[in-house]
Amino acid sequence: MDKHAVSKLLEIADRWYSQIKRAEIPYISLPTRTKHNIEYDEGTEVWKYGEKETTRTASTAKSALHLLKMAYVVGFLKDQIGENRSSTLREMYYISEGWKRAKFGAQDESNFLVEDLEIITELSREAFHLRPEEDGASIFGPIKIREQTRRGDKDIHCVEDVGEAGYSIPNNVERLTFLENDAKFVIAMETGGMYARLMENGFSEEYDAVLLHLKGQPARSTRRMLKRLNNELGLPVVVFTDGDPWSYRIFASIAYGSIKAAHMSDILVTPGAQFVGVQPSDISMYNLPSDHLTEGDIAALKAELTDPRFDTEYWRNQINLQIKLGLKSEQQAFAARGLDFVTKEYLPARLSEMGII
Amino acid sequence: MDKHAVSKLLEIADRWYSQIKRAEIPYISLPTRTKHNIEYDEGTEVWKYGEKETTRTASTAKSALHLLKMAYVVGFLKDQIGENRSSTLREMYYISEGWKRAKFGAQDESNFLVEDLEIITELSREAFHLRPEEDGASIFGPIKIREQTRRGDKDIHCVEDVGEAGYSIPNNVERLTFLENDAKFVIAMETGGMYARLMENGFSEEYDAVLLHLKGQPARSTRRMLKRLNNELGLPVVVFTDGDPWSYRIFASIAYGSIKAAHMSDILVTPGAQFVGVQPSDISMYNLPSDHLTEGDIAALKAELTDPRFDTEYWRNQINLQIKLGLKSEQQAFAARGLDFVTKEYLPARLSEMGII
Amino acid sequence: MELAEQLAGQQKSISVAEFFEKNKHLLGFDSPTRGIITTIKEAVDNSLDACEEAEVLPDIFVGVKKVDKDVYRIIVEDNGPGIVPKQVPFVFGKLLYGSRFHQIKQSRGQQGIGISAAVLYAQLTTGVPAVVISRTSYKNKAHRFEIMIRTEANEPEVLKDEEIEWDRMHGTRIEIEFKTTLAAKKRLLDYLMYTSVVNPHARIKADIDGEVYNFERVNEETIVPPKAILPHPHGLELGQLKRIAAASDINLKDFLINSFSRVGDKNAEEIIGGSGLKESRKAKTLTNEELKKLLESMQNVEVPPPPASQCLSPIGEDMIIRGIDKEFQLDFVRARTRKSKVFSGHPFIVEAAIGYGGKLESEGTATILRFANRVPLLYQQGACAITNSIAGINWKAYNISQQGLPTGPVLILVHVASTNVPFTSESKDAVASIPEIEKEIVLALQDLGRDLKMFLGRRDRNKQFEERARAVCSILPDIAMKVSEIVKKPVPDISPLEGQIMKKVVAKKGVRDGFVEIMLSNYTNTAVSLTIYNMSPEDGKDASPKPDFVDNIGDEYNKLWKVIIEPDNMWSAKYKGTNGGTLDIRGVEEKKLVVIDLDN
Amino acid sequence: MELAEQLAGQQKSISVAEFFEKNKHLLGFDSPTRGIITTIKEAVDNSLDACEEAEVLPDIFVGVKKVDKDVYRIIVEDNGPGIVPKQVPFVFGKLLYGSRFHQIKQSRGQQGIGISAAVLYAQLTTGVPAVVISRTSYKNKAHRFEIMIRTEANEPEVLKDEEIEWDRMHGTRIEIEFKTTLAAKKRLLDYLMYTSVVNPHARIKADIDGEVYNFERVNEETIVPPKAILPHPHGLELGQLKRIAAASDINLKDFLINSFSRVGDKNAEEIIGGSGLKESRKAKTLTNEELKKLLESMQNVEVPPPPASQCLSPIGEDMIIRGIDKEFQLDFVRARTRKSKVFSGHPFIVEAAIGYGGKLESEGTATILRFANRVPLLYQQGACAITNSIAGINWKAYNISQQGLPTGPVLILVHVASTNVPFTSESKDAVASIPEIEKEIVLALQDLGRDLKMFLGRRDRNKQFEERARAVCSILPDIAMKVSEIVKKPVPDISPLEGQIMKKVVAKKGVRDGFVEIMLSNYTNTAVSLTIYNMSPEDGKDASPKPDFVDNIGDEYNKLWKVIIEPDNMWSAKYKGTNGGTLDIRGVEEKKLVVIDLDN
Repeated sequence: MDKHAVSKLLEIADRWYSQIKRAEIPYISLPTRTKHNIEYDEGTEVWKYGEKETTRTASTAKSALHLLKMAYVVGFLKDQIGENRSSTLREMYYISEGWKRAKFGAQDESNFLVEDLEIITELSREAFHLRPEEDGASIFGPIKIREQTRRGDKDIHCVEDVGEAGYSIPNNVERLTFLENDAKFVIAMETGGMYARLMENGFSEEYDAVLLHLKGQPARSTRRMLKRLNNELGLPVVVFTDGDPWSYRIFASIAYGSIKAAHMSDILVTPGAQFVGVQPSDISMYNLPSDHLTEGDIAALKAELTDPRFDTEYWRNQINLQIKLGLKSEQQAFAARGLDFVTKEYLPARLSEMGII
Repeated sequence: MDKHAVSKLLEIADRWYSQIKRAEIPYISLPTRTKHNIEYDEGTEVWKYGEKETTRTASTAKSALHLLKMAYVVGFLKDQIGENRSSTLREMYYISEGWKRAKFGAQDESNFLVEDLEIITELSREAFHLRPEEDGASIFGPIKIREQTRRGDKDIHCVEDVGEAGYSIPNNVERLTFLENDAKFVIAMETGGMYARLMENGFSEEYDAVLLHLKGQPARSTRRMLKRLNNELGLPVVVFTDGDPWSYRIFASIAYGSIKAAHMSDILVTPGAQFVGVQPSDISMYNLPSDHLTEGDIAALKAELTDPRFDTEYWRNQINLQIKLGLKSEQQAFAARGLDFVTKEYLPARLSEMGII
Repeated sequence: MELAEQLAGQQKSISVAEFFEKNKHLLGFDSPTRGIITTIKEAVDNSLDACEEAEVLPDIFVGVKKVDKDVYRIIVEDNGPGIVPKQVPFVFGKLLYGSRFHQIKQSRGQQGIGISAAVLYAQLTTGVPAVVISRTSYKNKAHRFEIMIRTEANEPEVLKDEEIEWDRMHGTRIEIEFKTTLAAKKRLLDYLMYTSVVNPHARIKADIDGEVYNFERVNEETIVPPKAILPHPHGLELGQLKRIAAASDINLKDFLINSFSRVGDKNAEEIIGGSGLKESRKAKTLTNEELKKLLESMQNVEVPPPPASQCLSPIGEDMIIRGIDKEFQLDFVRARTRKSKVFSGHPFIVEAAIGYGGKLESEGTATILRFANRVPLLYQQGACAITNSIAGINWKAYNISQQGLPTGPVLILVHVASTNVPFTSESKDAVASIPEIEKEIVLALQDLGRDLKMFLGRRDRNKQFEERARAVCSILPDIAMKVSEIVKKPVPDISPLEGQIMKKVVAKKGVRDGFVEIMLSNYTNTAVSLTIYNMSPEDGKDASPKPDFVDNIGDEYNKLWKVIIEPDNMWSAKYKGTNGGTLDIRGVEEKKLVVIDLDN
Repeated sequence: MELAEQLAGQQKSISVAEFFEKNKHLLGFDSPTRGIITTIKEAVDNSLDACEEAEVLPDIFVGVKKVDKDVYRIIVEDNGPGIVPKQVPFVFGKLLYGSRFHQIKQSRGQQGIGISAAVLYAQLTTGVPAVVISRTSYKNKAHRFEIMIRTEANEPEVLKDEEIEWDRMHGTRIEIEFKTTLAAKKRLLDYLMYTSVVNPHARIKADIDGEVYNFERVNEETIVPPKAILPHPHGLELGQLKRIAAASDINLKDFLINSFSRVGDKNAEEIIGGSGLKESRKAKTLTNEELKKLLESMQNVEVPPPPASQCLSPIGEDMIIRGIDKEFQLDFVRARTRKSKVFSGHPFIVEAAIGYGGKLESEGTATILRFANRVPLLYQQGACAITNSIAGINWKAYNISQQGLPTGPVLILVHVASTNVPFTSESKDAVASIPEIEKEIVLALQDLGRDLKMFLGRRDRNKQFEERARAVCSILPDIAMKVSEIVKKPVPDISPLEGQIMKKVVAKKGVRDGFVEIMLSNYTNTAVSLTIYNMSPEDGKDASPKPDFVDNIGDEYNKLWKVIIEPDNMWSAKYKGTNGGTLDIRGVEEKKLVVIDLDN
């Protein structure tokens, strides 16, 4: 595995070396990373980058600097793998202090560069021993997990062996094995308030549901976890978010893949994931407390209308309805109808309508 | 406990009722909640509100509305305790939808109001069955904990029984009991990257340290946890943050109490907590990668110079040095000197200098 | 022939009429639309000036009649002293002919150009002669003239001169036919309205192509006409001095005293001393060099400022306010008349007014009314020192929004009166930028700005208080309700609280422990003098304090107290009883009163 | 005595000199500082006009000499045709006296006011008479006059008239003493410089209180003097027509043809037809009504525009550029002379120029040069239609920054030439806002703006390309180094890459497999014609392509190829050998060439 990663990195350096030898201005080609270049892959049922390519040639100072930085990153990662160390992106950013003009100007830059490398090498960053810094999500439900830690294997049941906060998903989900489970489905939630509400109201016990707290835009490890729960245990995954355009993108990144990580779709995306709500139609049907859409919200909704991932009748209807309503609601807005409403009325109705329970 | 809370709530309503009966414009008095009105309490070694009071009289529309909202909240909480339910602040905010003109305009408002109630009643919000929504922190280290959950008691060892992400502190720390421990001290860290770095580098094992990830400005439950670790187990607490004014406030909220929650200082503050770094003097001593202070940073530093909590020689020196340097550094900036530097050099040196190891 | 001689053949004298015919814009006749306004302005100015000199209350008629597609007949008629027949052709048919050119005093017209220029431009566009009717007294008949101007000579040509009957006892009427349009009708009406604002002693009636407008007189006193004064020694130029001296036959000292303003024995001697000349010299014998020395000495010796009160005629603060009140209905008007000041030896007075609210547009730039010697300035607002002074003030300091000029429902009036108003051009549209004048404008307006700010502050505070109190009172019942619900007790009456908040007089009556109690609280800002009527079955003989009067009506007793209650004080009365009856309070407006029956 | 009669006693005629004495600002004499510039301007304008009429290359001397504390003597002398002695007093001593008032043609002065006004104001402030010397030909002696103006009559008063010797063969000299200051010296020099810019055929020498300034002539041809034309029927007013008709004794058709510009047989008949009058009528017998009909018909019939080429004298694009080049050293200058246009019957031409860079200030507002009939306009920039037109253009569209007016190192020149330049006031400081003129100014400047934008674009692109290429070349070695380190191979030579990026000619020489290879790549934008010298031990007889010449020097051979390589093409030669020797390339600048020895 490590060997493969190193050879992939060397390949890049080799290509540039011979370009320079041939008096060719060095360059690199990558799929274009915009929403206009993601395509649905029938085989894997996920969205991936299409065939449009962007070529970065060191013929402008900006591009030349980009290539120089990439060369330094390639060198650094090759050495790190060789020494069997790991680091976070942020740490690499600070290490670049010593790289003179190849030093990163901002964290964003190193992020982008690592994504480029993932695309070029078709390997994930973890393969280069790059540790994500993002918070893993929490999970609660009738499922037993074996985690391989530096301190040996730990077997943890996500109801019996955990406190009220549930089990925290580690950064590297590949270290997990699923041992046994009594779960019927997974419900992933955007907010901690809703996660706690479902726990307090005993939703997990009543419906054999695995509750998963996404903590906003889900981290890669969270998405990988959902993918594995779905793929390996055959558990249906449903997603319950706020009713606004940004939350739909959370769902899309789980079910369809994200534009930024379309190259990782195969391992991060759960194609069968379904959207529970808050649906724009729920806002009017349940007369939920709501806020007016901001200009930014409307622009985001309109952008979604041109996003191939949302190009289904369901989403077109919901998004157009929302634009017409001019409103958005949060998950917890159901509290306006009482603290039990969401677990006693809304979810049972919605999930049976979706064929989950 | 619940009875006491209800009687405290009724007291407020009673006071207003008789004010109105006497044709007095109803009012409420509270300690002034600014940094100019917090005082060091010698007995408990924490900072608390001083004697300055602000009186809110319903003689302006704003204050009258405030009192009206408070009356509704008092009514709601009284009922909630009676029915033995609980809710989050956000849920209460949505429930206020039904309160006509007493409806909250924004979440902030309900937060403030609940803090006022805490101060008036000298009870914490948990006593009113208000569940905080904030994320609890993670903890990792040689300590065994019993958590009382809705599913019965769970005994969890924070090294043996947890995955790589550690144990997640629940919202209500009062439900925890400490069973046994081999720990020498607690090191609380601002960022996840540093928490993971110390874990990867085996810092906990080497020094019998409890690692605690604060996740930015620590939640009440995290601060309460630190207080209890310090108070009940006698573990010294040290705090390791970024080197900027906002991070110093994180430390101050742990060691001295926060201005917002000065009324809760007795239960939330760990008076003996010590600051590890990043110290402004570290920036120059270790020549750390740094950013220039923004105008906002400088203003924050200057504000700290007038903050009684920072009125010590150590802090005056460090803050003035930082203003002079004009720089700030992150924890992970130590990576510029190698990935092991922080655990092999910096922390051992600093902690032995502080008399912790 | 040499070139110079060839060229010499082309050289010739140009008449001043020719000059102005070619340079229409200099006199404000650059477009047909504008010409109509300039013409009426010149004629009305002359009428007002003439009436003022005659100390007659002006009664002016302005007519504009459509004659042809683009031809209008303009008529201006006044009740002034009239013009003697032999002068009429010159006054209307010769440019640079007038009575006020050499006089040092405030007047509207001065140069003797305006009205004859109108005649000139009228004949240029229509070729029709001007008609002038004038009558100087009831003893004489009126004369009717038809006049044209011989442009190349700048001399009048009288086509007709006849005696006619005229219903005016005295006065002048001019009729001119002009190629023009009525596109600027709005501006014309503005001109008449503004004229009326600063001439509140004038009555102006206008018939604009069939539509009649009346601008009424609000002041029945005539204006004291300003008197011409002698030139002031300061700011005098050598050429002028030379001319005055050449015409004088007396000795130097008398010459100085008799020829100049404010020069008396003492400063005449000082001037002569400073010049090194002999007192006995005749002024007209002085050489150029000697005159130069004299002039220099005149500048160096202190001489009191020219007698402004004599030669200037400010409108006065009261009249400005009445003038503005007459034409605009505003919430606030204040005016200032500054003391007279001097620039380059010319005395001047600045007057200003600020108005606010009423029917003024609440959006957009403030309404600015500029006047010079009681004449409205209508054009070139941007080039005018008045406008620039207004824009230079920081209006935000007076709570008026500003974008260059102040904005909002604000009216600003500025009047500059002087023996010599410095205009930027002969069309007299804009006051030139003279630091002394600008300073006075700014001071006057700043002073008024402070008044306005106080007014706005008071208005806002009153409004705010009322709004706030109302808002509080709308919330209190809800609080009372909710609190009662929590403590499970009946909802208390909150009307005393309301009275307190709304700053009213609150009267309460109730029976407690076998006593009827009447309580009055004065929450207003002023003392109140009240009469309290309490009609009940009890006779209240034991009442404390005793009623001032008790009346038996049927089987009830009407008890009456008269009390004065200071602000924030209270008064109460008490007598044995079980039925409070009715309570009635007089002496305070109903909206300032709350009466509460504690038993209902 | 009736009031009217009293008043009549005060009525009198005012001389035009009195009028202007009192209204100094109208002619641009409102301050002593300004007076000095106005005086010199009036005198120089007259001199240039006179030289132009005489078709003489102007040679003008301007002197300013301090006489006393605040008194300066101003002298302007020219080599024009001179003025015949009997005219001199009137030209300099009477306002409204001149030769060009009734002429319809472009000229600097026109009204016959300017210079006599200077004399008037000079005598007002100092009392000293003006001195005029004039000589009309070598045959006559020069006359020297001392002249003053009798203000109250507007007539000259000759104090002295003597014949003197004078070194000029012909010409005029005026000396005036003025109470003034030299505070506006900078503006005075600007005036002379700007005058010189638009009169490149004039030589002006100035002696300002001892400091001498020379403005040299750059064009040795005299200007063809514009010829007066007849009035144009369009824009004529009834009054004018009446006057022309009254002076005519011929029939209507001939009258029209002879009295107006561009009226011939055909349109004369059309006009008469339209008026309903008989062709045989004598013009002077027409009544007012008939004249009105005639005038209306004249407006309706199409008449070609007035003959601008005859009566106007634009400077011309070439002369403007030479004028600007002479006084400013700029990186870019372009000029436009627009076709003539008409407003209200007056023909006019707009000329404009834009300059950029050089010694112009790189910050602040652009330098704006305004001219009317070749005369610089110095005051009231803000009130001028030229300025407003400039400010109205969106300069950002031409990559020029703008804050109202454009900013940066930009020079904008606008010249309006007309038979009747419409000024806002008689001081001739600002062109009035006439839509037809403004449109022409905008069009000319927009056109020039596009040229400027192209220039700036080209300049920026070149600069940018160079900078970018340099930046890339500074990074490439680092990439090469790092990549080599990773793959653990020697660092490759990157100079060919550099040559390619810097758009150079790259020549490489190396030995491979027993062959010497020479490769040339042309990365520049243009074809290059090169001579290649290769000195090596091999004689290269087998070379392909064959050398054009081979020379034996010692034991080495110098092989020479002559080649032309198109852009982005390459050329190579090859011969058997093991030592490439040296390579030398000629025919391209060194900085555009990279020579690489692949074996070192």
